Amino acid sequence: SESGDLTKVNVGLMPYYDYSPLAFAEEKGFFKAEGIDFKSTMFPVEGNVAPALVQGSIDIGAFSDTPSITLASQFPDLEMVSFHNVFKGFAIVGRKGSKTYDQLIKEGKDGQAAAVELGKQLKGKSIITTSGASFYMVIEQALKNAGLSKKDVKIIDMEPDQGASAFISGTGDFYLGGLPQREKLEQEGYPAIISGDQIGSGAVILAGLASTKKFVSEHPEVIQKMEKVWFKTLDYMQKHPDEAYKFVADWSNKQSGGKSKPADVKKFFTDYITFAHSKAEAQKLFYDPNSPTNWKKRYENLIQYHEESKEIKKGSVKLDQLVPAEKIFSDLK
Amino acid sequence: MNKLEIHGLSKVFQSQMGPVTALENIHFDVKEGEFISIVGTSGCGKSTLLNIISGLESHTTGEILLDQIPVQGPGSDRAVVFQSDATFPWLTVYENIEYGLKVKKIDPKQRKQIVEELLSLLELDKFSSAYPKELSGGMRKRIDIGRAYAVQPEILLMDEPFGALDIVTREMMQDELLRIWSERKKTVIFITHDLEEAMYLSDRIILLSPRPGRIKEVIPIDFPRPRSGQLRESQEFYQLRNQLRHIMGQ
Amino acid sequence: MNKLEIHGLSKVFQSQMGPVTALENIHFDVKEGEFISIVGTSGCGKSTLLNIISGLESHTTGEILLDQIPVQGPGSDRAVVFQSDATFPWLTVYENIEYGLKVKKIDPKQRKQIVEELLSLLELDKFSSAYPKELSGGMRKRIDIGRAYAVQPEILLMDEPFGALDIVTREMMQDELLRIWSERKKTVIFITHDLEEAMYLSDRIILLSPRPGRIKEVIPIDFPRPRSGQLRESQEFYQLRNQLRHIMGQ
Amino acid sequence: MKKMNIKIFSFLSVLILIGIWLLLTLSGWVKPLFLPGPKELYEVITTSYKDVFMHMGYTLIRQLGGFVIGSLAGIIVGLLIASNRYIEAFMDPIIEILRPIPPLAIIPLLILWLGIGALPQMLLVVFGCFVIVIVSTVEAVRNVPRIYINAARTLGANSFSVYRTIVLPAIIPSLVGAIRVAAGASFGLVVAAEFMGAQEGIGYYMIIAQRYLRTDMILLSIIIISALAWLTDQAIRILERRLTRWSERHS
Amino acid sequence: MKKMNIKIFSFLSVLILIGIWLLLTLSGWVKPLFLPGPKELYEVITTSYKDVFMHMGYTLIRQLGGFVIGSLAGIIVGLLIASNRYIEAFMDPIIEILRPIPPLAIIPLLILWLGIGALPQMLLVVFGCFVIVIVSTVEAVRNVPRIYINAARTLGANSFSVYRTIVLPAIIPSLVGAIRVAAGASFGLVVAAEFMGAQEGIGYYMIIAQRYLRTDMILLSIIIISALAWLTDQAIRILERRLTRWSERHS
Ligand SMILES: Nc1ncnc2c1ncn2[C@@H]1O[C@H](COP(=O)(O)OP(=O)(O)OP(=O)(O)O)[C@@H](O)[C@H]1O
Ligand SMILES: Nc1ncnc2c1ncn2[C@@H]1O[C@H](COP(=O)(O)OP(=O)(O)OP(=O)(O)O)[C@@H](O)[C@H]1O
Ligand SMILES: O=C([O-])O
Ligand SMILES: [Mg+2]
Ligand SMILES: [Mg+2]
Repeated sequence: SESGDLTKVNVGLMPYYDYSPLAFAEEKGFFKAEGIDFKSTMFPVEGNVAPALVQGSIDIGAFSDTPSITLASQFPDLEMVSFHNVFKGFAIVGRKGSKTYDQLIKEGKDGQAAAVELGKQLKGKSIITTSGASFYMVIEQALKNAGLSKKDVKIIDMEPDQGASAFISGTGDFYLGGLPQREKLEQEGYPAIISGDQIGSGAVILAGLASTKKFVSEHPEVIQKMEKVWFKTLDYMQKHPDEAYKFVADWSNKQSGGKSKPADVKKFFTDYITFAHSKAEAQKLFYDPNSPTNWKKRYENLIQYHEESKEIKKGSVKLDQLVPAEKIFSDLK
Repeated sequence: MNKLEIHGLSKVFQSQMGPVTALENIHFDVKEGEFISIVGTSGCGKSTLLNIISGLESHTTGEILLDQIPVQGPGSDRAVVFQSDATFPWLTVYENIEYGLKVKKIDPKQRKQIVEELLSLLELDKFSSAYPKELSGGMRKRIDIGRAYAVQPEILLMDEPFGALDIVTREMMQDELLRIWSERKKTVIFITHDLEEAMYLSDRIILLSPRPGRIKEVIPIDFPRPRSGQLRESQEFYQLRNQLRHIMGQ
Repeated sequence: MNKLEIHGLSKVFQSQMGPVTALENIHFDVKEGEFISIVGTSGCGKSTLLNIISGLESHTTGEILLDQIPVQGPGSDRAVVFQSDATFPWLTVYENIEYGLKVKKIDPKQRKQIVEELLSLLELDKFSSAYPKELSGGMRKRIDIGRAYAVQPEILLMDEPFGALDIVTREMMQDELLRIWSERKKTVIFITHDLEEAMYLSDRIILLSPRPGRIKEVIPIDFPRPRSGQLRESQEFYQLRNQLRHIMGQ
Repeated sequence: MKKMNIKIFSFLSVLILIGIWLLLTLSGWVKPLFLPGPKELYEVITTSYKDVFMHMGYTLIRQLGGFVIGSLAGIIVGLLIASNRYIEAFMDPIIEILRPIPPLAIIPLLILWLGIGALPQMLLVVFGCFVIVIVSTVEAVRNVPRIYINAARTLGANSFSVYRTIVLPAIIPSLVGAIRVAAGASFGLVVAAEFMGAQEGIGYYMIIAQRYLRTDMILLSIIIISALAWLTDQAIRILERRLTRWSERHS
Repeated sequence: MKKMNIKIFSFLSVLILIGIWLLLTLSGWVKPLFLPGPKELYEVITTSYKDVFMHMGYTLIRQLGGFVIGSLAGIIVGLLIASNRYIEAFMDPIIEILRPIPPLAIIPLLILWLGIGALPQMLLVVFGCFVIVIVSTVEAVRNVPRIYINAARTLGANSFSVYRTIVLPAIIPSLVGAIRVAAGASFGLVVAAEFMGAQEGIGYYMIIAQRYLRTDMILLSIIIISALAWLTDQAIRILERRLTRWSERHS
């Protein structure tokens, strides 16, 4: 719907650093400059973004690869319209005294060997995690590295928030959840033994924006403009890091009542996430067939995995219908 | 003209212990303006009969006609003073008596007049804004009576209404009932276990026998009207009472 | 020997409409084994007085001594037959009468004997396994009476117990009460609004006057005992009744 | 005859509900994702009835245990509170502080304190039923006609006897409503409880369904929970009819 | 004097609760992550009281609206059901199907059907209060002594008048319990409702707190919800005392 000459767009976000550039763009007036009346709706529970998108409460929602596939099997109108970052900050957390990747590297092991050894450590142990969540593939990959399968471990399947509480109260040997839980556990002295990028390319997550067929066909220009704003914002953030980190810290603190400092944001932006700051970077990260994080390879793997594990029906997710991102990207002027 | 006709009426209750025949083959007429008393031992079916006439209870066989039309459920043309306490505890004395008038949408002025008259007749004027829980048993009974009087029913059905009243109030209430009745000439069906009360008030006494409740005797009372306190102390009255007492005791 | 002594007793209720003095300066003694009746107009404080004696209601000033000891709350030495319906609806007739005996842990055999005796005395034997909702008002009253008799109290407190009974049952119950009383020689305090009943039963009648409730007169009844139905039809009886009626009406 | 007619009305209402559902789904007006139709339902039942039965068993044990313990505790503590002004004064603030705590809110704390075993799960159901029943019990005791209590006391009953023989039977009709509410709530609570790291049970099955937006699984879960709750309610009603035969309400 | 003593007991119980909390936290026996102490509580209050007040306002509006609408609807439909055997037969299965549906279970469906606005949030509270109150209303109506209804009918009251003038006042004492339960539950429900994409409210604040395992924020939320619920309960009790002055229970 048009208000004045601005197009109203309702975007569902989660209060994570990953999506802070969109809030920053709003703050800087970048959306308005592109003729978009940006309205954000904050979802503290990931699970509610999908139904809100399906129902039409939001036009565009923050999404990552795994959830987009499981939802697409139910909702063929879902479209993954863009990829913005590679998230590699998910980590398997262990009990106090567990061996960590960093220790093994210090002891002189190479990365590959360290990943294998840590994977083997999981054998016969119980791991609290959340099936179907964006980070779930991390455990799969870690086991794969060590030549193990899910049968070799005991998965305790629960929501990430509650999983963290349970882990603290003594349940499970390892924990894998979202970033807030990882940080909280580290704060409490539980070491992150290995993180996504250390495990390998299968353990990182591609994230971006999803929308519906209806919205995309009715407002193709909006999707294009969202992309433009994204690159413009990231470019600006790179050039004005202090302003950007301070904004993100304040924004996050406002959402979560936390006490992040700009330095924390900086660490996150450098260690846990790889943003596509420009068209060229996006091309290189997501669309270059040789990239380890090429979206198509990643999606084909994930679909195959979910079909094999019977979480989705065979053939229920059509890649070309689910992900028009590449076409949209190549149409960008 | 018969106000009420009852033909071959019977009532069987389904109880925990099997069917109980409370009334059997009851047959009598009540003329317009007549004052009828029903007496009989405890459990002989007096209240059941009254409930059937009021339309609150169904009957098993027979017919009950009000102005030639079968009774179809309760209505304010047959107001009831119940045997047990039936004042509405959430209404004040005033509001209790006013109840039927309000339901009938009588205009407030007229309502006020009727209620205040009854309050003073029943000596409840000082308690008009009290709740029933603050009153004695006899006072509560008077509220029930006032509430039924207020709607000026065609037939007034009274189930031991004066049983809880002291003798002074009781005799006064009897005289007042007779006065109101003779003014309005409405029909009254009156249950009592006090033979003198039945004799003093009625044109006819219907005597029920128990288990199952049947009509044992119908006794016309021919004392001239208006009746007064002297009648109660007369020789005839005393004789009839003893006679009735004997019939009942059989 | 005085079983009960009441000295300068008064009772003020705090009601919605300000304080109500229900009793004022009540003063009397009751001897062991005496049969006392309390009469008075409706609302004069009879039930209140009985409730205070039973220990259910507190008093405002004065003293009330049972065997020289201040009354400290209720107990089965002072069983009460209440004015309003007090049968336990969730118990059968049998269980209602058995109630006090069970509470007192009387052994089952003896319990059974007492209850069955009372059931037949009260003509309730056919209904022993019925629930109160299936019984008539008078039958429910008889349950209350049986329940109080069963515990064989030191003082039996009765608040218009026979008010709901028909004349035949009533006279029979009066005779039975006298029989039981003369056998056991326990004290009875009996509220009634029936003057003849009070005269037939009592050693003394206490007449209360209303608002505030005060003792108006104490009338000793000297008819010889044992008393029987003939007394009711005697000339003296009739005269005393009229005399009392006059005092009350004043 | 009349009873038959009434049964027909009940039947009709269920029929209409099912009719609307069939109309909406089979006509294609509503997409299966929004409301699964009979086809989707049939499919999910045939593919997962074994799992679902297993989950149901776990849920039922937790629900029944929690409901029975919580309701009994609620009645007992309620009677205790209503028995004495001092106990009431002491317990009231504690109950009033605990009562409104949303079960959802204490899930993370319960997990922190007690872990994810069966204990905290049952406890959540116990707690929820307890606070429902306790309030109604106190109210019901206050509503017992004084005359019954007075009569019992003058027949020699002490406070304990009065409670056992008078208050307890007299409050049954009023308690029925609360027990039925608690039974209904217990199913909601057990689902919430199974969010606390249960690895089985309808609540667990539902979380998974929610995660994948499997509305067919959600619908099946709702049908199962409703059916179980309905059966529980019928059982309570039958019990009630036996316990309150004496009451006027059945005549 | 006696009243004073009773107040002291209430005070004592609160004091003991607070005492235990202080002992556990200040002694260091329990870590702040498991149970925040006064220091942590003070800190979170001073840093976020403005936000929290804002959240509280939103929650209160949703809770009050949902509670009032749901309870009223429950009473009205309950009266309707209890008024007629046919209506009862028709409605009973519908109520019985809806009643046990756990609010948590329908959150994704509600979002699917109605989106994330204030409507579905309020609806969840309405629904929860409705099913609690309706059952108790039906029970309460069944418990109204027949003699009052009979008396009214013989005084000319039609079914509607009987309902308005007899049934309604007579059930108030029994309804109080249900209303208090519904009010308590409404706070739990509003928290659940605010999981549905609310942008503000104590429920929203709580999810964030859970996400970051901020037990200080969780404790603060619980305290706020409890305080609000306690105040609501007090208000209901005051109202009740005014509406049931006539009842024996107050003498
Ligand atoms: N709970 C109460 N609150 C206020 N006033 C009361 C209360 N109970 C009784 N009263 C008043 O005390 C007075 C005496 O009442 P009581 O019940 O003792 O009378 P009674 O002599 O037994 O009358 P009746 O013969 O009608 O039963 C009455 O005026 C009544 O209004
Ligand atoms: N609901 C019921 N279920 C079963 N039996 C009943 C029911 N109501 C009354 N009865 C029986 O019907 C008979 C008549 O009862 P009813 O109440 O009419 O007597 P009554 O003549 O009014 O007695 P009373 O003078 O004691 O009031 C009694 O035997 C009683 O047990
Ligand atoms: O996506 C997360 O940052 O958990
Ligand atoms: Mg009768
Ligand atoms: Mg009295």
